[in-house]
Amino acid sequence: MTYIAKPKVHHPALLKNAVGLIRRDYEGSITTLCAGCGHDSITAAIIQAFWELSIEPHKVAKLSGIGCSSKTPAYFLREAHGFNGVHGRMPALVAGANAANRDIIYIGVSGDGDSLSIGLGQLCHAIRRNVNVLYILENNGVYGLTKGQFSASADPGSLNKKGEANTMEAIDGCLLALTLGATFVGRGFSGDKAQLVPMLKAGLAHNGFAFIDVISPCVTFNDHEGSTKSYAYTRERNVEVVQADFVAPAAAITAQYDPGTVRNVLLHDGSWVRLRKIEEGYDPTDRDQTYAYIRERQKAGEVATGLLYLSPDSSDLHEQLNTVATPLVQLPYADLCPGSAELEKLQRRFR
Amino acid sequence: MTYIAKPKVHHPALLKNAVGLIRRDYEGSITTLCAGCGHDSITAAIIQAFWELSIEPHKVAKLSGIGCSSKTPAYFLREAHGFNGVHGRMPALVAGANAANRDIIYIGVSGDGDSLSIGLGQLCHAIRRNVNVLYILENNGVYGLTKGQFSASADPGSLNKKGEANTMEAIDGCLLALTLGATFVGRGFSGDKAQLVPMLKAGLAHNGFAFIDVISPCVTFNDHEGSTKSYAYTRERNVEVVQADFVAPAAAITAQYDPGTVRNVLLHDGSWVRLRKIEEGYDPTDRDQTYAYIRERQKAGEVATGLLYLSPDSSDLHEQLNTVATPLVQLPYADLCPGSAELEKLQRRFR
Amino acid sequence: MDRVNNFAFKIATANGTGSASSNGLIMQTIFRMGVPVTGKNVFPSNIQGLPTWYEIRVSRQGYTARTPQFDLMVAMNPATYQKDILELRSGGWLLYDSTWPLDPLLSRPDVTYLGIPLAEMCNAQFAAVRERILMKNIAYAGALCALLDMDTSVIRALLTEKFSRKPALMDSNQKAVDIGYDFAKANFPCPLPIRLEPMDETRDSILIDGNTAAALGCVYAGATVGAWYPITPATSLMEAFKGFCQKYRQEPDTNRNRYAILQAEDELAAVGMVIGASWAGARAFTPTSGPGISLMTEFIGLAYYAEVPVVIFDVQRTGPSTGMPTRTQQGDLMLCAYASHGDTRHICLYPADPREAFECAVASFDLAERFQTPVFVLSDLDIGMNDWMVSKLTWDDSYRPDRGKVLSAAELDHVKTFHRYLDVDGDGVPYRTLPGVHPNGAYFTRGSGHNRFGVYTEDGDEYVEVLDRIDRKIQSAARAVPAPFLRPAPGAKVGLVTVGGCHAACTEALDLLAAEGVAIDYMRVRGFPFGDDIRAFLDSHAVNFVVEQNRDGQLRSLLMLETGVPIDKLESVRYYGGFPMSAHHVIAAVKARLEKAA
Amino acid sequence: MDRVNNFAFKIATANGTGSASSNGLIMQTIFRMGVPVTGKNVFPSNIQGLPTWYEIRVSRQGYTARTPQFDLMVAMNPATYQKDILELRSGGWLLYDSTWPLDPLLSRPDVTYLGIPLAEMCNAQFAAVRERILMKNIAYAGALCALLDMDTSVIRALLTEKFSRKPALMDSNQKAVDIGYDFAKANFPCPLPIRLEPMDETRDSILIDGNTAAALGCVYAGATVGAWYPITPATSLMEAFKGFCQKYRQEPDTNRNRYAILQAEDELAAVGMVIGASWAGARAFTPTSGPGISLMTEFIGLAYYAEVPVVIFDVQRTGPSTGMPTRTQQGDLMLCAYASHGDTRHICLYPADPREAFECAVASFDLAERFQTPVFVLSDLDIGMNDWMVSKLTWDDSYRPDRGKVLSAAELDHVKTFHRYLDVDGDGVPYRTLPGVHPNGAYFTRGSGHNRFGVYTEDGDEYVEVLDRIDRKIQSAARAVPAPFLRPAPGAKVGLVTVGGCHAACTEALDLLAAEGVAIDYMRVRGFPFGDDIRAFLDSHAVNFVVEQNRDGQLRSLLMLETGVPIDKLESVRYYGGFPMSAHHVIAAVKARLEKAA
Ligand SMILES: Cc1ncc(C[n+]2csc(CCOP(=O)(O)OP(=O)(O)O)c2C)c(N)n1
Ligand SMILES: Cc1ncc(C[n+]2csc(CCOP(=O)(O)OP(=O)(O)O)c2C)c(N)n1
Ligand code: SF4
Ligand code: SF4
Ligand SMILES: [Mg+2]
Ligand SMILES: [Mg+2]
Repeated sequence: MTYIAKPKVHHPALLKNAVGLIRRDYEGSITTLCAGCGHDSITAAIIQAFWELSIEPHKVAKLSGIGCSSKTPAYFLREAHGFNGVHGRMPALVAGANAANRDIIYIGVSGDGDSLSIGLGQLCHAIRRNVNVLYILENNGVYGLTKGQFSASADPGSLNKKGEANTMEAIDGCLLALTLGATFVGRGFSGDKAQLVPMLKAGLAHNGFAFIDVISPCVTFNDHEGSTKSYAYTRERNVEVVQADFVAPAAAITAQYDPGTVRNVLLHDGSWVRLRKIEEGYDPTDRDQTYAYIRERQKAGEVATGLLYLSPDSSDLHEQLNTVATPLVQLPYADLCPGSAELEKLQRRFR
Repeated sequence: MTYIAKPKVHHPALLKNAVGLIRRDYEGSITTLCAGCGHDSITAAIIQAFWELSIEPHKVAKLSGIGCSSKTPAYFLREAHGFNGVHGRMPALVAGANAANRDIIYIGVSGDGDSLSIGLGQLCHAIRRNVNVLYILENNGVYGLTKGQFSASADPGSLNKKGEANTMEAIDGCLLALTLGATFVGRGFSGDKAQLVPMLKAGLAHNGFAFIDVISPCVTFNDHEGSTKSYAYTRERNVEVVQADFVAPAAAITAQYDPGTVRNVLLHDGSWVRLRKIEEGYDPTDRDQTYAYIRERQKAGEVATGLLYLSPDSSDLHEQLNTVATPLVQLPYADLCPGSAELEKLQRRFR
Repeated sequence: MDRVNNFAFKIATANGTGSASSNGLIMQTIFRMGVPVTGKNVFPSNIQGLPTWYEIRVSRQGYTARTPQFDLMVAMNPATYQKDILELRSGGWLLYDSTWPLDPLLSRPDVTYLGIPLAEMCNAQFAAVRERILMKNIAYAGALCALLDMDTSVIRALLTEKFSRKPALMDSNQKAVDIGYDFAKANFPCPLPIRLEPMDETRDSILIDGNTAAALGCVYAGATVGAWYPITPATSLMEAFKGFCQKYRQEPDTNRNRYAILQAEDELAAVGMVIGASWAGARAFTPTSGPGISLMTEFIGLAYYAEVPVVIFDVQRTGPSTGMPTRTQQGDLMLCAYASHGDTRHICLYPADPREAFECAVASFDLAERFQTPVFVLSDLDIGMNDWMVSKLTWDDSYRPDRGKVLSAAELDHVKTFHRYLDVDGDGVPYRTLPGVHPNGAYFTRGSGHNRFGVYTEDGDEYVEVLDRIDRKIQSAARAVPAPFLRPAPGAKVGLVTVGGCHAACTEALDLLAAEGVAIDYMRVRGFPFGDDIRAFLDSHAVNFVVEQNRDGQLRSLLMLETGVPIDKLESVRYYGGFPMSAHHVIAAVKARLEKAA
Repeated sequence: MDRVNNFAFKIATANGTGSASSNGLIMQTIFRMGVPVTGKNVFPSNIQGLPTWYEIRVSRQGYTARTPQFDLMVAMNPATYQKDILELRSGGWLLYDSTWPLDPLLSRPDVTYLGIPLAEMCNAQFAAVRERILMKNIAYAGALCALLDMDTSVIRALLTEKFSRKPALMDSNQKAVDIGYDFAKANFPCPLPIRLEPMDETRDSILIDGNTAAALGCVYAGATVGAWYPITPATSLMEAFKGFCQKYRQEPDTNRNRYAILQAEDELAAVGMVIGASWAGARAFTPTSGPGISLMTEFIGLAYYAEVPVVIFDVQRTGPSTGMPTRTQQGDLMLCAYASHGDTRHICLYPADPREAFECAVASFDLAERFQTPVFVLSDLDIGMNDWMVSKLTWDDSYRPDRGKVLSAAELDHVKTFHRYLDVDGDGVPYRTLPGVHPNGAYFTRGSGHNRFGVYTEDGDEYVEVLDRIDRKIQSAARAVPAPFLRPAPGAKVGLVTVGGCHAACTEALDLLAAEGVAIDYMRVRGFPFGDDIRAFLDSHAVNFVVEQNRDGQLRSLLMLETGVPIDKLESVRYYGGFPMSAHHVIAAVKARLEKAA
């Protein structure tokens, strides 16, 4: 908390981070989204997170699908490569890019239509592969860009602008991710930057697929009375379960909290995530407890937020594939081609 | 149990059911699958279930995707329309067919590759829509028809024929279905017909999407030592949690079991499912308990089988769409076309 | 040149400021004055804040094509002043909000500036922020009443109809109209030379967009199942279908639906649902655009080979890939004709305006069921989403759906063994049965190799027999699709061929060329596969201009492949920048070529 | 006619009985005797129990095309006796298992029956059930040694190599060979007139299938990322790639992989992974077949428009839809050339045999990166999965991958603002940058409208400028793809054009026709877009036969569209029953047409 609040104190806009960049250096082109769109707040949080982590923008690749949410990578990290692919297929693009160059920091931005409708299969399989990417699902319960149809995350009974009720079960991205064995599962709210920024940082540091579902109200099509993804509804119903602080590799951990309520998880890059459990007895490293807890809250009409689950041991795509440490794109051709002599030799097999 | 055992006593092959058909009448063309393939046993159970329910074959439509498993609809109910679609897309075909004609009994047969890889998105959304179909996932952990690659249901650590271990998390169809709000979730084993047949019957009677994951060993590519989908492994590890008996609408329920362990669930067609809880305190109508229980068993290296979850109230696609009782295909054209006078009238809107 | 009832103006605003209702009001007023009018909405691929334009063409001759030059610009969006001013013809007028001074750099000596303090006046009159924004739009409509001599009684009547139940809104709208009207009257020489005069040219016409018309066609054809995944510019088709169904497809007593709309998770599922529903016997359809067609490609091949009826509306937009989703194009002609791997060929219909969209919609279901195959209706964003003036839609109550060769239970009683893919009648079209009807009707539908009996096969000859029959079947559809529209010109030596929405630009261009003494025979193809009449037309001219809206000359490609006419007879005329084609595109190309020849 | 080293025989068994190893043994034995030989595996789309055949053609002239008539049938599968017997030429021999009596109805007076009690003898010799089944296959191989005069020392040598580490297996196999051999020697007049004589025609050749060769090409080209979804007949390509990588792509000390193979959840994901990997700078590819191409259609359009290199192997099978997955065809020529909605056009390579599959694989990566676009390598089941005799693969160690215009960090130091889609060199090919390399290299890749600077646009002119450049770029690739293979015939008036695997049938047919005094110029296209040389060839003949394996004459369509050659110059010759084409298909069609002409 304090950690991320600090900058605010001394004129954040001008403050330089470890690589000598100010926050402005992490911005992109100006948004074309509706004024008040939740997605823009998430963009701001992303900018904040990268700046605080002092990551060189060009070491990052930002990918997305299609939708209002998927447009946002254009609005941050202007010095990073961006890829706005086709609808619902960003997970495949990230998996391929990551396979080719494991040294890049990948961030994927998607929407609930992009991820849970047309892209559901790809999302699920990217989770299974544990591709090393921070995956942000900007969740507003509707297809914003096509003018407000219900998405698969719309809750049963939730009303659209015309007053029609959604009849189908909602897909809860967090429950789904846990069921598929995700190694990092969080939920945020575009309106709560203080909670979101450290979660994003932990997700960037996580070695594997970091899934964060961010409730991000669509002011134009789903912010009305009767919507369960509106600002009002979310403010009222969201319960912060786990408060995550991110502690960079260097920094020491000063256990200034009652140990019973704190848990520090070491990430493979040497950084720490300090999970402060608001809820007594909640263990954010227990997949099944987490699942059960989210369901309980759901049944109580509440939305559990925070870094809900973090697997202490996560082996990403490359560990599973046992690929070399050097990014494949950097291997010299000489290491890849067996040469003519070997070709002559191996053909004995075909005689 | 007794209920399905009975026929065996008096020469089942010749026995006529209520519509005067013998078991042979429910068969199809002869199988082209490998001798010993689990899928063939499931086909036999399906034949048994339809025969016992005295369903007229031509009132049934059988659909499938592509794969060895998806070939099986050709091997039962020769008098029913069959549709062997494209790979992984059977759920869409069923949804459309069901929307058009709700009076037909739909059975969909798929494989783990067909359902959990290429077809995962469609399966998930069919569950959300609660399309009224008995959906059988013939699960062997591999792509049989393409010669044994790991499917998404292969367990981590499970070995293929070459001895290579699978590294990715397995997708458990039952956990997935529960997470998506499925109204009927069962798991069977092709080797246990006695358990499977009543479950199939309950699934056919269920008003909505009845999902049954059936472990069905691939003798050619995944029945070896080190496989977790082999006959040996499954026989040894499967734990029957809930024994379901199906009681036809007419039949009376004679509570011959200690009430504490029995639960009768009324289905919308007036038939009953008698759930005999082998496990004390297990409530097959509690979604979250079921989920937690399956996970527990999993962690204990066991496979929970039986009719694991049954939602007492399930409203299918048509109830959600509020469609007329008459199948849409039977509506007379006169009821569909507003006619010329109305056309003239409504065009005032466009002036 | 007399500008009365013959001019074009453009309204530049920003997305999401509610200018749509004001523009609609203007359109309807002109229409109700009996003057032919067309409107084209040029909007961005976002929801709020980006520039958007509405182009209105008033044409006493009834021309509907887009004109790239404007007589009057209502420049409400400072962000695009510069660009907008350049689109004015010399001698034109620019109406702007003079609440803020206009940048002198933007002034054009040959343009008359009409400044109206719209914001200022509206802020004075209206309290609520949103209301102030909305009423600014109504106010410029009021100003146009004065400047163009629009009938104020008509506009008042329209407001009364619209707000009959909301008197408060009625008042503020009327007030806004008056503000604009009075200011213009007081400060400018009204009316301008470009003005309106009542006519009687719209009595038998309507203002409608193609998606709405197509949706009506689906309702009248008796379609009961619609499956879709939202995509611009096809979305409004399904929304319109839903609207009509809510009105006409409720079961009286129960209020239950005589239709089912399935919002699928993607286009693969949408077309799969249509195939499933059609297979079960319903008339089913899906509206989509280019990206959706690409995703449907595999399923389309299944429907072709397993012979299942499918109706797909491709409301084309600018490709490739995501392209420009809010711009128009005819880029899917080749894809739809041959979609999917292996040997496939599909029936296509090409409406030229909303009225034909209605007719093609109805025809598509008859063709799909008669030939048991996918049928594409290729419309585009311009036809589908813009307001066209077309003659009223009519309906023949004696129409009965052509369900094709479907065996009834009674017929199946007499069939011993039913053979799904047998060419019983020698016309290449086999008989089908529906599930649930009769035990004798059972068969197995599959996309894998099958023989004429419907049995799985890996035998080459059996496979070829079925595939060849399907080919004959599709070819025979050439006689069943709508014949080309022909407009011969006495003494013409050259021909001009086009497809779909280019019709408006082509016919206008041909009139103008004719006036200059250039006679050209005209043909617009309306269906695929092509019939002999199309080949005959091409053969009968040394040169045929082929006018279309795509880069690669896809219509020309189809003509070459299907008629065998050599390329040197086909002179390609293409425009594919995303706007609807204009007459000048055609005229310029034709003249250039004819001069070259001369 | 002399049958020495010039005959064909066929082995009929059932799927899953392990005849593959026996057939391979026979193939290799003949090959090592220096005699040209080809094998074609005809297998069903299931795993066990259905009929399967292996056709072996021995041709001293080195012809590799399929022959539909056989001199000898090894009829091991009673289920297909009837069908098999009919495929024997008059005067042919039928070898069958006489353990069970042969149905007299099946006897043909013009065929000699050779009964061998294989099951009986094997049951006597071997205990285990599975062993008995397997050894029966080896036993008929032994019998063929005697009947065809196969060199027993060669077969023994082969067994020794194969079972060097399993002496027990070595013995039983040798025993089985002897059983068959001795029985044949004792009971039949060995050798038969169809027999082998050692030659020296295979010294510089190998027996290899196209998928293995293509996989080798990927390894040698330096591909590091392969993404795929299993599908017959493409599966073995990725399996072979994996095999080679395990041998050649291990980091010495760590034993970690210098490659990544991603088994995707479907083909949409597979091609998406390839696009992502190529975008990041790796050489990436995906092998698939027709259904996969259909599913990749949308993504292919993205790669075309966003200009990302992609290599796709389409090992074609019989379509449409699922079709006959274990039969061959050339049904995707049109789809691959123009895949996706909107205006698109793609580079295609057409190997004719495994050797060219190897060469095309290497070339495809160079072309994809040089032109920053998808490249298709169109092989088919016959080339991909059958054992072809081709001259040894060779490699030039001076080869360096052509990565195309990729800016290095050093170069980017001097670039102030990088413009992704600017035609700097006037050749239509822009410069690329890779992520992670340099801050100056950043740009935004998108499938939506963009201008030459890589900035999002909805401006028609900016959009057109980029789309036209891409068109020029792809057209320029016509000079970079492999030139057509030409074989002029002195005094020829007509031409014959073909593509891919039809080469074997066409060249054999042309030899035979030449022998009859019919001279025909030959051209085989090897790459798309077509260059001027192709148009020139077609122009230079009054008639060009176009030989291909699909129903709709897709190669002919491509020739018409791309060269503008009129249809009446193109005489279509098609065979598409699922088997590889034979010389007689070509000869029959050519003669028919020439007689008609005469
Ligand atoms: C293949 C395809 N189908 C449909 C579309 C149209 N489309 C664009 S964005 C979108 C949905 C976006 O919803 P979501 O992902 O929730 O993003 P949001 O706009 O709500 O942020 C759709 C259906 C498309 N671009 N591509
Ligand atoms: C689009 C497409 N891709 C790939 C294939 C090849 N294919 C056929 S079946 C199959 C997998 C079948 O696996 P599963 O569903 O588990 O069925 P099983 O054979 O194991 O019963 C695949 C990949 C195909 N038919 N279509
Ligand atoms: S439509 Fe909704 S999601 Fe899209 S930009 Fe506007 S507010 Fe955001
Ligand atoms: S391969 Fe496996 S799944 Fe397929 S039929 Fe044989 S045993 Fe069954
Ligand atoms: Mg959304
Ligand atoms: Mg399987």
